[in-house]
Amino acid sequence: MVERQSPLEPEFHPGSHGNFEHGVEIILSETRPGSILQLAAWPGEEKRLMSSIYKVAGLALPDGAGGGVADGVKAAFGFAPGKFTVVDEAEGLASAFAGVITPNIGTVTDLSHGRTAIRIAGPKAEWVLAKFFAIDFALPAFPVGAGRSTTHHDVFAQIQRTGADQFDIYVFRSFARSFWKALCHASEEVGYEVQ
Amino acid sequence: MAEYSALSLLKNAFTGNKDWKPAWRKPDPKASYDVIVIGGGGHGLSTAYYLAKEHGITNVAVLEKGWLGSGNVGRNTTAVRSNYLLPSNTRFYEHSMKMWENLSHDLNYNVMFSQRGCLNLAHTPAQFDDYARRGNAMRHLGVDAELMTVAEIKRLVPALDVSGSARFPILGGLMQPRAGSARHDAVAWGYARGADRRGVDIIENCEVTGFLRNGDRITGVSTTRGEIRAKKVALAVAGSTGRVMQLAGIDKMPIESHVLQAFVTESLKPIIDTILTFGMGHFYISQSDKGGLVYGGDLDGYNSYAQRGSLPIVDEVMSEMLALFPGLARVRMLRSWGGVCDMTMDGSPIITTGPLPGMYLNCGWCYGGFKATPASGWCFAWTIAKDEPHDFNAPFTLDRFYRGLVIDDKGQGATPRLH
Amino acid sequence: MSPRRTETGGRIDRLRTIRFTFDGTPYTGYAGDTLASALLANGVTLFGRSFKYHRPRGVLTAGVEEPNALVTVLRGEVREPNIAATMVEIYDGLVAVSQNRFPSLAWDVNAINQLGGKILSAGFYYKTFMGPVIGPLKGTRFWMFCEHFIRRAAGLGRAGTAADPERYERMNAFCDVLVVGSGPAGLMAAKAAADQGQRVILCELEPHFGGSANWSGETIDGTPAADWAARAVGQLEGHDNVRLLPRTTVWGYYDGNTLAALERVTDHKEAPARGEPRHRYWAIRTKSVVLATGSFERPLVFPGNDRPCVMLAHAAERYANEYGVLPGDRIALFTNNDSAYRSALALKKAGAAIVAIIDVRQDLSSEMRKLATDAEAEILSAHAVVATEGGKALTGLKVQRFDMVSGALTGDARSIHADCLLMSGGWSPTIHLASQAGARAEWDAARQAFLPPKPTQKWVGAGAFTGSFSTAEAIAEGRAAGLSAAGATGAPTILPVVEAAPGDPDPAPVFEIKAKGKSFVDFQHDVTAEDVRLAHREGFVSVEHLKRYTTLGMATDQGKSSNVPGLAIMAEALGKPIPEVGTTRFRPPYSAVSIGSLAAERFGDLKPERLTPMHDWHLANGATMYSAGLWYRPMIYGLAGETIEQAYVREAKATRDSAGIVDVSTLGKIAVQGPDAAELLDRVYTNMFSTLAVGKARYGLMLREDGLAFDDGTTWRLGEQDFLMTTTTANAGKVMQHLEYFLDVIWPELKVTVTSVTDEWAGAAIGGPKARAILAACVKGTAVDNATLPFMGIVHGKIADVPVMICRLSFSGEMAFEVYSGAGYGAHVWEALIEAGKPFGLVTYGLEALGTMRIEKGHVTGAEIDGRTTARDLHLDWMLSKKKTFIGSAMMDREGLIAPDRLQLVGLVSLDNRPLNGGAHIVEELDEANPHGSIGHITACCYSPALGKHIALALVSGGKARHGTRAFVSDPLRNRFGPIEIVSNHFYDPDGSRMHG
Amino acid sequence: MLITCPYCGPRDVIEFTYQGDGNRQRPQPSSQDLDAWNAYVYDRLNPAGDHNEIWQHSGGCRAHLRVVRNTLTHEISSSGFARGDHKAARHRLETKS
Repeated sequence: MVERQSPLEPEFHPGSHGNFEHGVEIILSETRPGSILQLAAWPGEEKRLMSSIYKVAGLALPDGAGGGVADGVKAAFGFAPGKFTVVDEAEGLASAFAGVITPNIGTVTDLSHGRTAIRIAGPKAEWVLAKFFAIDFALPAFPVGAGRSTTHHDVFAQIQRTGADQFDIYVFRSFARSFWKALCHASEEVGYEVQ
Repeated sequence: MAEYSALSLLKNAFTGNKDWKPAWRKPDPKASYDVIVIGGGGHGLSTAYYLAKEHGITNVAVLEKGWLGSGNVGRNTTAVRSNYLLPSNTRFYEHSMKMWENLSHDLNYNVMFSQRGCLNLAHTPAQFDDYARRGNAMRHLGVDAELMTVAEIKRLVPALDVSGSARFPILGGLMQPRAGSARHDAVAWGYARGADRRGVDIIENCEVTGFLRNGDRITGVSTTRGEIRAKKVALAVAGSTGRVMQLAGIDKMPIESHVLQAFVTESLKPIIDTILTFGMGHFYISQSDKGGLVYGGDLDGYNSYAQRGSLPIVDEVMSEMLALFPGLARVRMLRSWGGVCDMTMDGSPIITTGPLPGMYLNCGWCYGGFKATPASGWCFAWTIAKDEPHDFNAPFTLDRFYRGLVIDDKGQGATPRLH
Repeated sequence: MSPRRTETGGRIDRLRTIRFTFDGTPYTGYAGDTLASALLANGVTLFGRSFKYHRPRGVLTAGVEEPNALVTVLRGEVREPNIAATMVEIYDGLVAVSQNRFPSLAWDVNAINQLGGKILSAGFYYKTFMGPVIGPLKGTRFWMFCEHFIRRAAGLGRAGTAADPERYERMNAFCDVLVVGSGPAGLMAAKAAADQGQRVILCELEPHFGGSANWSGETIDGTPAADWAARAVGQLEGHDNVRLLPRTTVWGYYDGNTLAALERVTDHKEAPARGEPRHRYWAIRTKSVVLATGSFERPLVFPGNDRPCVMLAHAAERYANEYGVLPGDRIALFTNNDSAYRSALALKKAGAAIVAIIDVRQDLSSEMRKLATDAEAEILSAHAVVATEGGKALTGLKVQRFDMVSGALTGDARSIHADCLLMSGGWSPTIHLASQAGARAEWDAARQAFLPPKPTQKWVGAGAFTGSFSTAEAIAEGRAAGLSAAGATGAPTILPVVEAAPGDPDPAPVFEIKAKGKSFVDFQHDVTAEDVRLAHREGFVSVEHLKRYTTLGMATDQGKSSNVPGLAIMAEALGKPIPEVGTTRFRPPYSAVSIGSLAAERFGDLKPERLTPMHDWHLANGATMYSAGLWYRPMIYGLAGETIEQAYVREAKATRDSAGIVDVSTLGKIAVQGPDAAELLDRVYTNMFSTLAVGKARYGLMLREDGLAFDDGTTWRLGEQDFLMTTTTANAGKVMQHLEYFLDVIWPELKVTVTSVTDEWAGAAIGGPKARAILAACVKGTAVDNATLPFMGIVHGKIADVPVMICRLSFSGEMAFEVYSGAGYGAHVWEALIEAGKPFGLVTYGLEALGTMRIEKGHVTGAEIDGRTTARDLHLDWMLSKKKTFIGSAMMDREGLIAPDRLQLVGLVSLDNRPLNGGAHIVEELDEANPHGSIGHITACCYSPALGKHIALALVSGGKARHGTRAFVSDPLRNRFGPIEIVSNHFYDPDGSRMHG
Repeated sequence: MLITCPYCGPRDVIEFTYQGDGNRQRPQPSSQDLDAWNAYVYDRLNPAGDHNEIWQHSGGCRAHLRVVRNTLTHEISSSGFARGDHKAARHRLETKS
């Protein structure tokens, strides 16, 4: 199997960086999932699509806009009306869905190469993300599992909160290196480790 | 009334400046006029001035809803240029440019027109070709234009970052040396004083609340200071065009009103001696005589009459400014303000008879109105006096959109916020 | 011991001595000093020069409203001009210099401007410099000649050109209650809201929370107010739902309760910590706001009121109580209200002699008389200051009997010896943010001040901001405002008890003393009371005209202290009450904001870079990169010593001779999926897509609604309901929005999903006579022969163990294929293709060669589809289906769009064998001296290795009819003129035999 | 300015793209009525007051919204999906407290 190339490579420097006066407060990593899918339901078919997600991936999505769930291996969240991102560590999720999401339910779009997944974790994760995105990262406003679609200038991002102080950010692959550099730069203030 | 001159200044200094007279009268409106010009901004005042000066029509009233010059003539970033791509625009704005060159004399009022040039920076070879196309188009119409190399640009504006490592390195630029800037308020005041001296009544705090009609024909206006009749009613209300046309029963126009913000820094010793535009975004800057850097960028991008801007554009404009001038990060923005722009569907203006009998329309200046002030008034006065357009404004009709004769300098189509 | 430092008192740290320089002279101060307090402590009285007359100026205030004491702070080569000395916290090594003076602050040659005072009145510039009517200085030339010198004399500080090495950052914050100002009102409000469990942000523009509590000398609940404030701040720090932001100026109140604030994170430090931004720009979205922004003390307007050592009364009180500095030994006060008496007593307690309190009022309360007695000050009621004396420092003043009602001065002038004169002209609430939020202020005749308007957004006011100037009121209103902002009604409670000096908040309505000499209204801009009256005489009477004609209120302090006195003088001249003259509406920013902070994280990083999967390979293999929008693309892969032209000619020639490969990953790619996908494509493209077979691609053209050409590209049918649309690189985003708009707004009934998959696929276009052989050598799982992969066919296979999708289509005109793979495999597949191509002489080529081959073929790109051309103009009318309607079909035949003289696409051949230039124009008759008569322009040009000629594409009026005729290029910008022939745009292999194979 | 997206909740205007007058009626595709097409493409209501507008949440969920916004005060009185069939109730922004 040929390994996929990360777009971050020349700028990916494992180790500790920045200001350590208060210790390392941010951990940055690339999660490199095997599958990133977009599932879209026609209006009125959202429930069927959600149950398809449960059937194929075993993820029970909560109702409501931006609802999501993550189990450490797979994750799913709503990011737009009738649209969901489903992620799996393993490759091949698209074909698993292909027979299940029939044309009368909606569509499956494979974005496994097109999106890069960056994880930011640590007590200052909200602080660093607030430098980029005009959305409220506080836990009550952005619960664990939930997803959000937002933008930092030209960089479109889907963000899922996968822990109390952990977020997975999906950006377009072509922007990933630029965004990664900016994220590292912004994390210097609080000290960060690249894993 | 005394002429303004160095001598009169000296004389008045000896008498403690007690003898200066009002720059224009504050008359009450008469019952009727030959021409009513709605809008006491730059264009309305210059229209009245040229009606009187060029066509001998002096029984004219200019009606201003607030204080004279309260609209865009006092809110713009004062650039005057004629560096357009399409011939209809270039011819018109070049006519304006020639009028600017003698305007202070003509008005006996120093409008401080200073031809320090306007430089459009190019950042890619394709953009450089685009500018060459435009510059050559200008040259073929007798308008000055030059290409500049990076070295020449650096000599002209040493504060500019011309390094190859910039995100969008500068490859060169298109310069119009005769472009420049003027003191915006002085233009309004100079035209007001000039029109007033020729007998025009300038009536401030007089808001038009409706139109008087005889069938379809417009026969006058009702205002907060009473009804006023006129043989001809001319509109030059820029950002308020939609509102005023609504009073005449016309709800829909090929126009959207948008907010454009402008900014000025604290006063600095001279650092930028030309007008400069950034090619990889939307940013322009010059330095006023007082020393403030005057600059702006894109429209806020949505309909508004609020003269109030939104924050994202502020950030965008400042980011682009520092991409060009990384040394100015510690300079401080002192004031911001907003003007309401009447954006048309092709980015070019409308100066025409109609659309109703007895009505004349001057609008759609997008954000190019200030530099047009002399020619706009001159052409509009011609159109009002002769009931037909001058060659200069003949292309700027209202029906050009529908007939497929748009004058789209930016090629953006019917999306006003992109012009 | 500094000459003016008190023995004790203030919140400075007397154990920490700080060393700094001002104009090169070394000074010391204490930690906690501002530059102003430290220099005052050192006996410095001269801080700056005024804008117009270059008059010597001292320090007028102790805060953000300072008009006079402006300095430039230097950090190495980096300059920060126009900073108020009152706002600079000193640190070891601080270097500050004065500005707008030459050669030095003490001896400034431009002070000669003062002699021209009467001529240099308001409106001076408008009335002269019109110049001669003829000669070299005619027109506007004479003005430009004079302006050159005027510009050099104008301006305040000098900006630097060295790039600022520090970083700036943005912070997006969300909260329930934002409290602006941390005086007693703000502290109470923050605490009340925090106790309700609300998310609270408290911003204070000064380094220390507490506002007036820090210097009022009052007691609250029996402890000094400053201690009470410190305790309250301590309690707030204990709440994890409260964020405290000192040194943070809330400067903008925008729509939707979005407020902008500037936090000066490191300006007070010698150097920032690693990664620490110098300024942090807070964009705060809050449910409600408490405005507790306090008030400004106003100066009085009288002759000589601008002399160094004339200061606002409360400022002197602050210097004494907060910094332990006495601005004078013998202090006189001049007032129209009670607050100055408290100041007098404070200064007396701090050790100064109060020589007199000059009060314009006749009747003074017994409480004020008692305060004066306690201060051992002589009261001169119904008196006014009519002159001040001294040069760079005050030596004395003259007073006369004054009738407040008539304004008349009577009796002999009496001289008073004093080294400091304090003035108090009443107080103006700091209503800027409320005004920015969208409403007009209202004049209050009793307070003689503009009070905040009714809220137009969600804010509540408290304390001096509302015109309630006492601390007791501030505390009560603060708590109520905090609760109200939190949407709560708190239980009745016992409020802190304040012990404060008595005083009536209402001043006498006296703003100006009319006597001989220059009386300044706007200190920085040198606008005098006479200038205001001159504006009145000349008809500039509306408040905006006054401002613009005299420049009143346009200086760096934005008229914080001058607006109301200026209005009052105009109102008097007009004989109208102040509210009828009006007030200007305040706009952002409240005080000047660093441009660095506004650019924030984009300073030095304006736009992200967009990179293809093969980017690093291109760099490693000698590519010169070209910036295309946000993307980077190879322009050429130059060999040592090659020019750009040599490189692209080599690359294009090799491609046509054997094979070439180019990275096309930047092309926009949109997945169009769903039962109605084909229907959607039929509607947006001018040609038919529903008839396209699965496994085939088709070239498509889109129009805008107005009938003009919009974009082009190929779309591949991957499945019955599954299309892959490609767009031009530049228009990818626009086309996506176009499709989304129609699907969401116009045709919601269509079941189609559109998704940007530009980044999903890496694309390599490989073309040339050997292209098929190269593919055959490396593709597994499918044949690539003509039968399996005909023109516009699509196959799936593998290259180097990686799945690929290959479509046979051509932009170069050669037999060519686009090979798509998952982006993560892009470089892998690219390298495999290069490897496979080695035996066949495969070259990599860049945008220049790509462009050359497309010109030879006469294909259009963005230079021709420029938003002004139609399908017919570009000879693409064969693509306009007559069997269906499509976007633009109803509008495309309007008269202006079918006129015969429209610019149409043609080819040009240089007849003098010299290169052509992009952007050159075409003329029928050459006139180098006076270019005219343009009939069109060149959109793209190159040297064609295939033709051995310099050729171009051009848009020429009535172009098609001109084929075979001669004309000229006219390029005066580059002085390139010469003959050309107009030909068809299809230069090379017009029947397509090479690509069809 | 904040616009409330029925899916994403209130968001800064920076995430939105203005698509103009929401009162415009596109003629039937087969319509030959050029006046109607011209009116649709070029003419706009431009009121000083409440305006019915289309915005795209282009920096978020990318849905188009129909927004009623006052052009004098920028106050927004209503916002919903431009297409009728997204049930707003189902997509209310989730906020646990």
